[in-house]
Amino acid sequence: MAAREQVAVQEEQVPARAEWEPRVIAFLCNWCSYAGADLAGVSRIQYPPNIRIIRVPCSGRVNPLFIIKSLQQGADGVLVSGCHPGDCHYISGNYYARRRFALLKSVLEYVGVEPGRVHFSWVSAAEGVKFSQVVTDVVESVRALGPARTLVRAELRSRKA
Amino acid sequence: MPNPYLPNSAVIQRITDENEARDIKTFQVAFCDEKVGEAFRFTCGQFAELSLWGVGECPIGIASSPMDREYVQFTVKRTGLVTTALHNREEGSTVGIRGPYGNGFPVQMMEGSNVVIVAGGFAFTTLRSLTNYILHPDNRHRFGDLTVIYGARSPGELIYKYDLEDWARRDDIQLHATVDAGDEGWTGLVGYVPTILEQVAPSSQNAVAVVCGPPIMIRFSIPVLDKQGFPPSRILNSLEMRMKCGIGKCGRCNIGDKYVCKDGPVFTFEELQNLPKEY
Amino acid sequence: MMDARAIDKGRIVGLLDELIERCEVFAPVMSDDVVLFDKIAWGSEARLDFGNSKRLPKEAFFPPSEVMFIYEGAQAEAPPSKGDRVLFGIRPCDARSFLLLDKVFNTPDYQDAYYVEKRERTCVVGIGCNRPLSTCFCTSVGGGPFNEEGIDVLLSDLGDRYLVQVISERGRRLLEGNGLLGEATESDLREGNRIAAEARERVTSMVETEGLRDRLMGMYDDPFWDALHQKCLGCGVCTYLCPTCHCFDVLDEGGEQRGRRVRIWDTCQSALFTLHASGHNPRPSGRERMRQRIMHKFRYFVDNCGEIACVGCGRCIRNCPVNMDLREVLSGIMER
Amino acid sequence: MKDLSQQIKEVARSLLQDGKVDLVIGYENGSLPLRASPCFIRSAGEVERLIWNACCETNLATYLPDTNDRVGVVAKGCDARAIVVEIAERQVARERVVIIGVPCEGIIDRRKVASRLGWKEILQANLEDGRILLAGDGFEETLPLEDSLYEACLTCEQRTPPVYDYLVGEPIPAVDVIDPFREVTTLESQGADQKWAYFSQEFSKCIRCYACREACPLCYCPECFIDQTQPSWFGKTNDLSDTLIFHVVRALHLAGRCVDCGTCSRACPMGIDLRALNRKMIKDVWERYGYRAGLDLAAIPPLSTFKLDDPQEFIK
Repeated sequence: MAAREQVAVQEEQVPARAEWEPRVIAFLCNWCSYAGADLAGVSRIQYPPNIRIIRVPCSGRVNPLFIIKSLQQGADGVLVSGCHPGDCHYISGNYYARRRFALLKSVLEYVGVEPGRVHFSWVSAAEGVKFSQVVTDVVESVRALGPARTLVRAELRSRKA
Repeated sequence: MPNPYLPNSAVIQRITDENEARDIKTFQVAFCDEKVGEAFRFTCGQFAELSLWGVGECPIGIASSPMDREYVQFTVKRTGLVTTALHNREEGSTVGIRGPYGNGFPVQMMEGSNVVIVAGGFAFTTLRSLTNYILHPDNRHRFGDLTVIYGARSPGELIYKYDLEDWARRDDIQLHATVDAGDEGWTGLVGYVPTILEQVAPSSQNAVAVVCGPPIMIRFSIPVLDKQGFPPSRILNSLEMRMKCGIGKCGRCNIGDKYVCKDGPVFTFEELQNLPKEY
Repeated sequence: MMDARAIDKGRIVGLLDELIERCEVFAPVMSDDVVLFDKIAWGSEARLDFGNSKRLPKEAFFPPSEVMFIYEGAQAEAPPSKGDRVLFGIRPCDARSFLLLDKVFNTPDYQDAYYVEKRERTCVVGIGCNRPLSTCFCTSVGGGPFNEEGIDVLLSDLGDRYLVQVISERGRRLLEGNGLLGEATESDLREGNRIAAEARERVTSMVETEGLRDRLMGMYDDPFWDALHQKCLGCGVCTYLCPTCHCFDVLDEGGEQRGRRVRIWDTCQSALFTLHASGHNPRPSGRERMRQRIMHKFRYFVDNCGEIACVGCGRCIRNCPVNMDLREVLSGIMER
Repeated sequence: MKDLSQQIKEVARSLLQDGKVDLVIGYENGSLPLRASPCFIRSAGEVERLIWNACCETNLATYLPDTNDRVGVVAKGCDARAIVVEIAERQVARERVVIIGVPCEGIIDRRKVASRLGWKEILQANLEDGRILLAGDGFEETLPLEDSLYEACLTCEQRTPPVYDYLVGEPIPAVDVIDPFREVTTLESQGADQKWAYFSQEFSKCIRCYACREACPLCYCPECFIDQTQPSWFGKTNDLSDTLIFHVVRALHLAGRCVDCGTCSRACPMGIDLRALNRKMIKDVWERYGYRAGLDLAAIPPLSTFKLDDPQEFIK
């Protein structure tokens, strides 16, 4: 249980700038967005291979620490996606999450994390096309920003340079 | 300058499950560098700092006898961060070890005496080291009678069953293994350690008692030993404290002016009576 | 015989620049409104016109966080040693604290490699306190505003110049052949003595420490501690800003294959400090933790090392958010 | 009108005499100039120690969750707000606390005063008719009180406690601030690099002593996320990213709680601008959810509830 909460990507080598490809951690809720990703897959809808999906029971399960830890350990961007308002499998998990994420995103941008690093979306199980569009948008916005610099731990940053 | 904080690499040779709950395991390790292993000389009751990279260090009493030169054993209960990670390790993996630390039991002072060992639960580890040390053919003649009273909650929670079986067959040790509550297969003693201690009533004549176990067991055992005539200076105890450095620098394991890591972990009850009750 | 020189104040920057060419120099610098000891690149960065720094010069030997070693696979490697260093502008109380820390980190049985190694390659240039602060009580705990203990070279502010007294062989070597220093005159020495004596008089804050240790011997269970800790927030500022506090925690950062082991300052005022993995805590409340801090400095350390672990710098008094005044605590103990 | 100190003493005396409380927590004179110190009074005979002045800075709400006594507590507007949050979040039982409210016109910022004096040591300070009379070795100086107050006091929304059992003195209206979040909006309007530069500089001063957390009346978690080891979320060295994240997450965890009493900034030995983060969260919570912490015992904390139509402009 505890080990599963570790969102560390530290063991992976960070490539040099020239061959850099954005790495985006995507927390997808089990009931909607993960199924949406699945639908995109079985429907053969293309989207960039830059996301690393972590399935969570609900967007409400995403502790803001997961997102911050991902950025600190070298993720270039983070996407959190859950059910549309009103569709939460647990009735209201995404409503609570919405408030939490609003403040998280705001405070991160306030200390200088670029707005394009952290993304949120509502994607239902039927929205395979939307899922691929969201991922494409997220990866492109992260690509435009270049490798993450701000919250990244010093030793990872120096390896990235 | 030698750096006392650098651990030495050792390989886990064997892992033994000690109890039914499977939260106590014995790790048998051997140093990767033979010279380090040769230099690692300890006395019963000392401890070492076990390290796992990326997790941290923790102090663990040495459970094997100093007479076993090929390996060192640590019996570890899964409790906190490092011990949990250690329990997840497999045979053949590497750990870091530095030590030995602490004063250990005053083995030389005990020579020529009868030895009474009173232990409860998981705290038996360094006393098992002491028992095996005394039983070693090179040493046995240097000690008088050896009485071991050891108890656990249930038969499944008795650790070192292989040793207990071995000792039960010998005639140079009186073993009284007991459980708080037996089960259908249990034919041995049933009763709390202090009760059994009272029944066994070991003589204090030329004897030293060594007591380790949960606080409640110690609390009720001391009056029994007192009644038998053991003076506080002839009752030994080994303490546990949160530790980091193991060498008296980091400042967290003190009880009064004594550092448990350096001045302990073994204290006589006479010493403990003069220390603050902060443990 | 004491070797005494003098240097014009205008030349002190030149002296520092000359030292910087030869070794790492740490001196008081002002960062926003905090005076701290930091490595300086230019002599002009040093500020000798302030009273005591807020951050501690002991950080040069025992930094708030320090890499103990970096590991990769089975290999563990401690950071390499560097060259000579000078700590410039240390107040005598802080210099004395180094001697107390030595008694912890440099014992015959175990030498703390990180501390001892840095200590051994560091020359301490102290500066006397012409105007001690109202919270200074160094004279009550065995020190003084011009105390030379722990100092290799002592500066005394004579107004337009410094009297430079070479105290140790290491200090002599540091200044050897330096052209900026002149010989001290008879009147410089007289003036230095006068200022030192006057400064000692200016330390008006007194704490009775005679018999303090014996008093504390019988006070472990005293109700005194019940009331004392009440207003303490347990914030630990008193320990983080104490020149003699030396407790630390050891942590790993990284994974199984690659990472580092670090040590960071820790405080006896935190509940976590003594919390066992089992959940048991021998010092469960502020009462025990406050008692530990006082007992450690004024009784246990005396028993183990023969000295009080306090140099009277007054930082804990000035920086306590609730104005817990150590002097009042100590006089409270003496009145019991 | 009787002076406030006198009134506090009288309330405290009657509370203790009538056995309504076991303990009164208030302020007494400190040992240093411009300092008052928290004091714990258990008998009516000791109430003369109690004082009130513009140096009574400590937020006494910090002590409430740790005691089981029935407590009478002297509370400024911000302190009372913190108590309200403690009660609303079930950390303190309402019936266990008697709030002795004190209308507050602002607390002296010792750093401000010291910097005005060029960091010369103050040996004596007296408060008199809105002025601070200061004296030290070879100097005497007078500063107007209004120029020497904490920044938090200058944007104070609640100088009179919103909830109290006794109020000493007369209620005073909130400060009329035209743009209470000016500092926050200024930072917000900067580029990511500039913001990062500001906060990096600020938090590089941190020595990781956690005094901010310990002093905060609303940091009452039994185990802070930064101390957790399984998993260990973030490092505890002076690594800038670890340090900054600690403070960001602390601000985030205080969103909807923080009453901007400024206790954290005062406890910080390094003088870090901790309020910059807290103010941002206060602004966001107000603008997005119309919530201000510590005004209403019955209000549901903003992160424990939601509205169907909460703004979600940031969600794709």
